[in-house]
Amino acid sequence: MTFLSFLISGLSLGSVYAIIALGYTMVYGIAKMLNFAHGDVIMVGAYVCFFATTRWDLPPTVGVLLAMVVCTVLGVLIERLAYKPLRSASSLAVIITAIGVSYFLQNAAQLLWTSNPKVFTSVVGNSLIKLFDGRLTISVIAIITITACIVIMAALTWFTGKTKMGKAMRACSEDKGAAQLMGIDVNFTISVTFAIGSALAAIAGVLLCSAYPTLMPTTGAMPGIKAFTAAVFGGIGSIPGAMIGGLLLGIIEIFGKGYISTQLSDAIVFAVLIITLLVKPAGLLGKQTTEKV
Amino acid sequence: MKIMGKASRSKVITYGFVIAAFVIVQLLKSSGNISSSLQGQLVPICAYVVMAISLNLTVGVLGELSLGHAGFMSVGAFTGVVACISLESIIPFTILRMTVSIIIGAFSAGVAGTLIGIPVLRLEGDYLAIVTLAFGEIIKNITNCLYVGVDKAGLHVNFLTDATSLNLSEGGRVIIDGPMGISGITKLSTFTMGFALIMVTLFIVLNLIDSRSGRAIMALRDNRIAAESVGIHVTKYKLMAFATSAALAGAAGTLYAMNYSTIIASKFGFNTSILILVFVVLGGLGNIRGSIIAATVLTILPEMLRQFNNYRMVIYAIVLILIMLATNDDNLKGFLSNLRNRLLPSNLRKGKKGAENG
Amino acid sequence: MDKAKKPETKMVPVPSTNLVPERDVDKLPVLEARNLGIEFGGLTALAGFNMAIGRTEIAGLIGPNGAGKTTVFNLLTKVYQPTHGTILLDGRDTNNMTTVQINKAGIARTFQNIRLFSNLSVEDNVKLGLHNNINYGMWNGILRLPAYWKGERRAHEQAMELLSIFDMQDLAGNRAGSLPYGAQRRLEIVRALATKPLLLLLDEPAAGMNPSETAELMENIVKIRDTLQIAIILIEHDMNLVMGICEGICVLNFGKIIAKGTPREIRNNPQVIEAYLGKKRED
Amino acid sequence: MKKIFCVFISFVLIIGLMSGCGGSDSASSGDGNATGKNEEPVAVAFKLGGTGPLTGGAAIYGNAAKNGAQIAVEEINAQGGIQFELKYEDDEHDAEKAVNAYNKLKDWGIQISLGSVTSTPGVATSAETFSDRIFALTPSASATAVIEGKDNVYQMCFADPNQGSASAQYIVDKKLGTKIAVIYKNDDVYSKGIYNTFASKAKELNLEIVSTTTFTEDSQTDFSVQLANAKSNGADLIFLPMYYTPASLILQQAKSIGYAPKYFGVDGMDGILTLENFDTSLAEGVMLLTPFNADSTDERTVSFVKKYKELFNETPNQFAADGYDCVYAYKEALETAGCTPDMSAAEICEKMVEIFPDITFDGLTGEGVTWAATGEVSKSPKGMVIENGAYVGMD
Amino acid sequence: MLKVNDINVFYGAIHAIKGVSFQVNKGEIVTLIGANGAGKSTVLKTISGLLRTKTGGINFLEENITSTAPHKIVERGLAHVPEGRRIFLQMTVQENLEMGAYTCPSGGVEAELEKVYAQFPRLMERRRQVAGTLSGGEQQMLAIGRSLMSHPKLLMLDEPSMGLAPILVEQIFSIIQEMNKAGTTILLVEQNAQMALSIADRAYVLETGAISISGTGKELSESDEIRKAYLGG
Repeated sequence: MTFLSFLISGLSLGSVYAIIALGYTMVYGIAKMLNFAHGDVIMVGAYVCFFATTRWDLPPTVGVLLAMVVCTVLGVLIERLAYKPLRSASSLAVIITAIGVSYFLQNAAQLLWTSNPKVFTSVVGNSLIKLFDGRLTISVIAIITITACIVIMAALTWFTGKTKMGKAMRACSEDKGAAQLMGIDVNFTISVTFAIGSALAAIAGVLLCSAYPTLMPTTGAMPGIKAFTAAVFGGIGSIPGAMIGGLLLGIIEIFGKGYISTQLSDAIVFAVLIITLLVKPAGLLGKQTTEKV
Repeated sequence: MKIMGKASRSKVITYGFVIAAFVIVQLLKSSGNISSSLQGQLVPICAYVVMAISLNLTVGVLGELSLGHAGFMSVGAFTGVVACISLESIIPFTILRMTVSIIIGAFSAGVAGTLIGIPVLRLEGDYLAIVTLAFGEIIKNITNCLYVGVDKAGLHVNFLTDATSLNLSEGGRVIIDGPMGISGITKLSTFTMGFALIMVTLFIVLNLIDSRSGRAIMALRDNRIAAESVGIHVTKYKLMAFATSAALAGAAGTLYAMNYSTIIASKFGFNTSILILVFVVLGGLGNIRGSIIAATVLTILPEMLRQFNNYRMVIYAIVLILIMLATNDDNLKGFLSNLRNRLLPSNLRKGKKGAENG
Repeated sequence: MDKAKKPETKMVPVPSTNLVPERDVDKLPVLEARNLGIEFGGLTALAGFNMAIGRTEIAGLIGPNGAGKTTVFNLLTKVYQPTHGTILLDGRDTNNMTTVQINKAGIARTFQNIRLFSNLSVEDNVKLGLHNNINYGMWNGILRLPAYWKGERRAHEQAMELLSIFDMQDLAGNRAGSLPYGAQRRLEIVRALATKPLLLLLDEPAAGMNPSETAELMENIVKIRDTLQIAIILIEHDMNLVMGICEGICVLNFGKIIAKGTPREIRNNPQVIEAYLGKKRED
Repeated sequence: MKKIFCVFISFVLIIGLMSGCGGSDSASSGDGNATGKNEEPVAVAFKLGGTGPLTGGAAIYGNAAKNGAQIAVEEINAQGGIQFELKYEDDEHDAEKAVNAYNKLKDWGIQISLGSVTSTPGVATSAETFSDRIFALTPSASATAVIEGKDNVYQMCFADPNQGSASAQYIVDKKLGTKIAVIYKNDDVYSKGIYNTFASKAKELNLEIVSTTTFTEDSQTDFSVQLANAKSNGADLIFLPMYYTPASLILQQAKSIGYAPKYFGVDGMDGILTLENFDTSLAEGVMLLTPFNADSTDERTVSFVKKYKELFNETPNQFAADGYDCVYAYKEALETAGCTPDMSAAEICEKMVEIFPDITFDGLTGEGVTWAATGEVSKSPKGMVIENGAYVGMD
Repeated sequence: MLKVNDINVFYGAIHAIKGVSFQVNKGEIVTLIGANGAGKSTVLKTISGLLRTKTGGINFLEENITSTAPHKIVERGLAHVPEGRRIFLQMTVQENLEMGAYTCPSGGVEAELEKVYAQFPRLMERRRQVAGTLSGGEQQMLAIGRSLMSHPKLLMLDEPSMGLAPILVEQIFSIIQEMNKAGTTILLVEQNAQMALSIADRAYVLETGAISISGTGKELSESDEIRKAYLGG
């Protein structure tokens, strides 16, 4: 029974990582950049939803939608102002800029909303489901989180596989030059990718804070890094990879804590990542590209 | 002969620059014209300068991105301090003890770098970056579970338990107390020592770059496939650069740790690694003198911005973004160089260009 | 099975064609490729490639774009490990060797798209070619021990001598990436020569050069062969160059050899003309 | 030659920066004395300085202590008599930054110090105040290493070991639980410090600890494993030596797995009721040892809480109360010792070292507070239990 | 239809294209031939907006497109089949074709697909296959098919015969001729000089970044100079 409850916690935590990782992976796939500020967009999303639902008493759905709108605008703005001018710059310059954006968001959030933690009201309630005579308890949030992850993953797969815009994204991530020759506006496509990734970040923020309801300006930082690890773990650039990477990371983290040591859980997570990369240098589902000679 | 001359002249300038800075600060100090605030920062500045130079060896010279450099600093800090405390009775002479401790710190960080480098350096680009990040976090996590004590019987090391299970005999001392790190360190680091360490670091790094091994390292950065085609062993030279860089970071770690009465593992996390990476990138990849200046200025800058209080970090972030945009955006770059052409007399401009290699 | 067989050290000089120039016929071929082939994910990029190169031969490898010429070079230098066949270098089986080992064993190459160490100086590029010929270690370098000074002085002298082949001594201090295109190509050759090879592989050495530069290059290639007594294989589209200096030519198309022979034979081979110029339509 | 010229330029720049730095110091010190040496004879107020995390993840604690101290200073200055000039510098909960901040305060001319708010920076700055002979009374840096071996560093809060052993004692005395689970933060000096003494005291008292689990800064979101471990080992009380932010998550997650043990917290738990939007029913029945109770009805507390709410729009927590008390303790000590603002920091320090072990102080966080010469405070922790969203004394 | 006027293109410091001017009239097949590295592909890339010229201008259908964004140029009816095909290897054949019709309203895509499939039955057979698994010839067909999806007024082909078996080259060239007869103007870059000249109305020879010879296809194919330039004396 402990095993099952660990598994469910792992899946629930992993689902949150997966949704964040999807944002990382989509942006990496098309812009080939590590968007370190992604975790902080999550935090902004959670704050917007928090204010909408508790201060302005809007219904939860409206709160989530508002968070998505704000994050989308924020994501596109960040891309336009900070990343677009660096499209041809070295990846290192882009990373530093992304870190600068991350610092900016965290500190601006602190100025705006203070560093006092706020308790997030779950948008889906806190009810529990009891199974096996109460020996196994599952929270509705966990179920919703896992479901949301699967739905988002399915929706993204449909979007990239079936829609014109989605296909254009794939085309851009494969070959920007050729995509331009097809008449695809690469800059616009990248903006759309950032918009989607940021909207996902808003959802991730809401779900993260519903399951773990403390909200601070630094809330997004660590889940961001973990999710980034998850994206690399699954093969950065691959949508199913991000999903699998996120889920596995969540499960490994929980099982590592539960069966090995709570003190070493972080080390275990990162060690598994390293070993995986040594065996599969491009992550679980990543495609390895070799330089043409 | 021409090129030798060029390289060595640039080196002399770098050394001279550091020495001059040292002398001036010493003069200011002795005449009492230096604020406590700046004086308190002298040793950390030295440590960060060494860190920046050493990371520049990995990022700028070898061309591999490392996001976990603070991990090596941590290894050096903890082993160095443990060494220094354990050797207290054996080597009473503090400068010698510090030197030995720094060497021990550097050595163990170098060993850590080698152990990590062997499997990891096969990876490339962003994957290598994430693995170094992961190693940095692992080092942090492990140090948080490490207990070390010393008594007459020697060092006691314990993992995952607590300080009491070290079973120290009477008069023994707990040195590393898990997450509480080391406290009660006697401050031994001085600015002079920091200066000496910078000079040694410069000597090692500049001479390494300008030698057969250094050329091979830079060849790997410029074109790995071509380097292999002329018979350069990739792993060997990558490892050489990485381990040297780790060892220097370890030395910086010891110097840094011995300047504070307490040191904890969490200090050497992702944020510190990033801080140092920012020094290197803003100072210019492969530009040693740039690293020195960037590390110094960017360590002092946040202190100078103190009067802006809560806005300080927001300003810092914006400045960082603007600098990256200014130095990398083609339009802006063109605009700036136009501006410079108009504003500065030409002889000055040429001088500036020439100094970029250091 | 293959691994059980010891590399055959004593080779009877049996060139698979009569391409090897007369002066080299009674010597062991410097390189022999037997039934070489490679597949990439099911796609056959090269198959049944046989070739023998004489000690001091200049051979040409030609064929249309995408025919597999560069793949041959990549196999010979072990950038890719061949799926089939053996490569004998100086009679030694090169099975399981790495690119670095191959270079030390005596093959040096240039690249189709120039691969210089573009941020380093011209002299340093050549010194990197000399890397395995100057032997002092890291500590000698850091501590500036006598071995360093001796090694560097020798390296400098040798580098200058090598640069003098193309009369490039004056450029020694320049950044390699700042050189004009033609000079970059020449520098790549010098760097390859610095590794003291038995066999030099040149991948489109004249690409991007103007006719007079090309003519000069032709002379120099022959000069290199004559003075250093090494073998050279070159891939080239400039037929003047290929026909002008190669003693044997091998024509590839679709990963297979379609013709071998002397320049004269090749020039009049209808298959080659077709592969190269394409059939005239409605003829 | 041109290169040298350029280097010269950058060099001038650096020197400019350095002197600029020094310059801005003296500018910001304004009416004070730039180097910390007392040259001006007429100074009207004691320069009281402290460092604390005013930004970053731990900013709530730093700001609370600063705000509390500020209220005290305003009150005291309004009364006439002894005057204070208060300056807080940000240390971002980092030892290096704390030393920088402290040095900045030295440039400003600090005479008496409020140390640092949190423990890790506290250890670093207390070593500096010790060697500089500046007296320090820290509101809340509770690690033993802060005062260890330093005659001029005092604490306003309980030392960690005291909290740990007092908690164990309290649990045994009041028979609150028989099977104890502990969850602590493994990369935090405060949390680990309390745990250590709690564990050894529990052993001494034969209190059975059935589950010990940890978390870190990087993994403080999910506690399902820690709670499952406690639950499956049949723990009926969970000891939570940590700050209230992670504790609130633990309460919430325990509920979501249908686990309802008793909870026992330490002073860091104080503040949980002030968390914005916190469902206080979750904290119902949570016990904690805290010296301060914002819901207390005594006059001073009521007035302090009222002022704090007016000024900062928040309910003060224990850090604020500690900051407030520190200033009043200083007032009392300075008055008793007859110190004047024109005395040098070292002179004040010697007087304080002399007088502090002898004074008895009544503050928000305790009546009849005294100090040992080691710097350790002695005040009786109040056992509190949360009932209907408010603290109720357990005694 | 297309007018290229004295363009100069640089790669960093390398002067790749030196004052090239030419024009393509409606309904023509014009070919640009020359050795490897002569700058043929660079010219095409500059026309389609992937590279920028330092001086000079490019007019297409009487409009200046010198600094128009590449995707806008495609919308105006100028398609470019890049060198090395550049198909999207991880997408299916059909998806590749759909990308070709990116600028068209989605209603007409089906009809266009039908047309292309009719022209290249092989692609029809393999339409669900991932493009990376196609053979070289099929990939080239796909690349051409893809460019036809947008119904271009002018089609620029960069070395369509590269790496193809003679029989396939033959096929590709007849397709090019058919397309031309159907009304598409064609600018063809080729190394396979003989083949290109045989179908071209007019031709330009590019040597180290500059045009050295120009004339009708017939004139040039009979010229000895071309033979010399390619196979040597």
